Amino acid sequence: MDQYLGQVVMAIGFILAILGLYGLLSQKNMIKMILGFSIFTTGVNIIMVAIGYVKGGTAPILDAEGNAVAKFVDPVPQALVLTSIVIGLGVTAMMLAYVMKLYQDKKSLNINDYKDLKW
Amino acid sequence: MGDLLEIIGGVFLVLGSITMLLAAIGMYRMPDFYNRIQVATKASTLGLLQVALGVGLIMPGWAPKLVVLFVFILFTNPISSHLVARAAYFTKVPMSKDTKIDKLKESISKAHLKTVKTKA
Amino acid sequence: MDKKFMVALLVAAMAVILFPLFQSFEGGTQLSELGQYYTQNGVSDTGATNLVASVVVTYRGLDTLGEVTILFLAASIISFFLSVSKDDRIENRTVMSVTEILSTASQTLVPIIVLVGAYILVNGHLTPGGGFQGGAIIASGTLLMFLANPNHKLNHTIIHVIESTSGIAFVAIGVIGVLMMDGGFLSNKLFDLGTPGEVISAGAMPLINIFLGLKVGTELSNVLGIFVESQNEK
Amino acid sequence: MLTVLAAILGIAAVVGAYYAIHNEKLTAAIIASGIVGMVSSILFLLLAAPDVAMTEASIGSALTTAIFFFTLNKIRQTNG
Repeated sequence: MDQYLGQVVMAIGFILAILGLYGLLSQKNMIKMILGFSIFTTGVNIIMVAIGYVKGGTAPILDAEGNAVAKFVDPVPQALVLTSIVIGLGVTAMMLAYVMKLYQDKKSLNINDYKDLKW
Repeated sequence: MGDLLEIIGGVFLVLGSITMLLAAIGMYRMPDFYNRIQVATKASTLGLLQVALGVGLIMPGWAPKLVVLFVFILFTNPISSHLVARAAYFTKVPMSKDTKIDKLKESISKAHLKTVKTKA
Repeated sequence: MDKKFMVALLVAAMAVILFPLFQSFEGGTQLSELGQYYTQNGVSDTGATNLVASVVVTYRGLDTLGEVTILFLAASIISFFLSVSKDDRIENRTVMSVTEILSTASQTLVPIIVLVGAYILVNGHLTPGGGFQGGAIIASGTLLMFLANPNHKLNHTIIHVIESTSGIAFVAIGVIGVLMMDGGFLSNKLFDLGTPGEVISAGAMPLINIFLGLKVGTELSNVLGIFVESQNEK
Repeated sequence: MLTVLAAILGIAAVVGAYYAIHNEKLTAAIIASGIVGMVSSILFLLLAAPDVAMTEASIGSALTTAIFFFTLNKIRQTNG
């Protein structure tokens, strides 16, 4: 029945990642760029979890006696994505702090107004 | 005995699904934002509680966790929709033309803005 | 070159890079070799029934240490950038008054949310959960507190003490594993492994999870607190 | 059955992401990105990853959105 669950979710992850990258590159407003970055992160996380998926697998948690009850999905990508989400929040918050300071300086959110390092 | 519990639980699951379906139909039929959020909150709170009750009857081992879920749903669902509706009111989301009484306007003068001291 | 063309080119290049991954993906009928080892030997090696937690805390504990360090660096940079000196603070700020429903509800709900976070954190080696999840839930409790009272001040001394203590304790457990046992850094065999499925089992894993959760929770709460306090700047 | 559910959730996520990138109003865009976080947490649950779903639900939909709104409020204040 659920033959293609992994493929479908992986395709969703690809579309989200590519949309996020497009937003990050094409927008002028800095907050919109950071929104694109966070969507890109979400898409990449979905792709990574989908790679570890096994058809008909259950969550890698044993029952109370410590016996494996069924087929498991791969625990390694899940463990990596777990930390990646928390770090994504830290990086997003750091970028927003930079945006707040930049706005206090020049009163503009447009990325094209910041040409101090362009030469 | 176990079969009877399972049947009753199934009935509650179906009832919960019907309530949620009614909420979805209400979202479509209601004229403005405030009516919609009222329909969605009331029906979805009741529907979620019925679904949780049905699951608890089918799987008695999960009952303690479902009680915690009960409490969380009962607390958070009305509060969050209250806040969403209030935010919509203060950002001037338009009401339907049939609205006659606006009690919030009467009870709120300028008291909803307050000044706080930020220095310690 | 036109900028829009360059953007389209880059996005298309990304799609071309990613597409073979999608094409060769078969939905996985069996695990990779590493995943197979972890699922077969996870319980006998670490004594934890939640295999994800055993990978995060024990097998890949060094990576977790690095990731906690990155989070700490990000939080330090944020507090360096957004800290408000006493002279720059505005005296009075006009905010929307909080309704009684929200303030009462937050007084009831914040302890429950923190309790749920603590439960998830302590049971990390048995059920889904662990340090990162518990910490994130505790931080969302802090967020509710800030929404109910925008002028709430976190006690920075206590937060810094908890954060540094748990960070040092995390590293200390790892070093003790190197010195005392022959298990290597962040060894799990510091204590008896116990029987899998009980709360006090899996060696040092519950202890590491608690320190990890305290560190992540206080760090995220601290970031939120700095963002709230920066609203008071001129 | 789960595949159909995943496809519906995926459409919601993609529409939310498009809305977040292309909407002129920043507040609406931020809330749309919060919806993407919430939907992706359900997708993680479908892929048998409850640990990841828990983290994503509290971070992706609550904390990230809140931090964006704090920034927006500060920018509006600075504007006068």
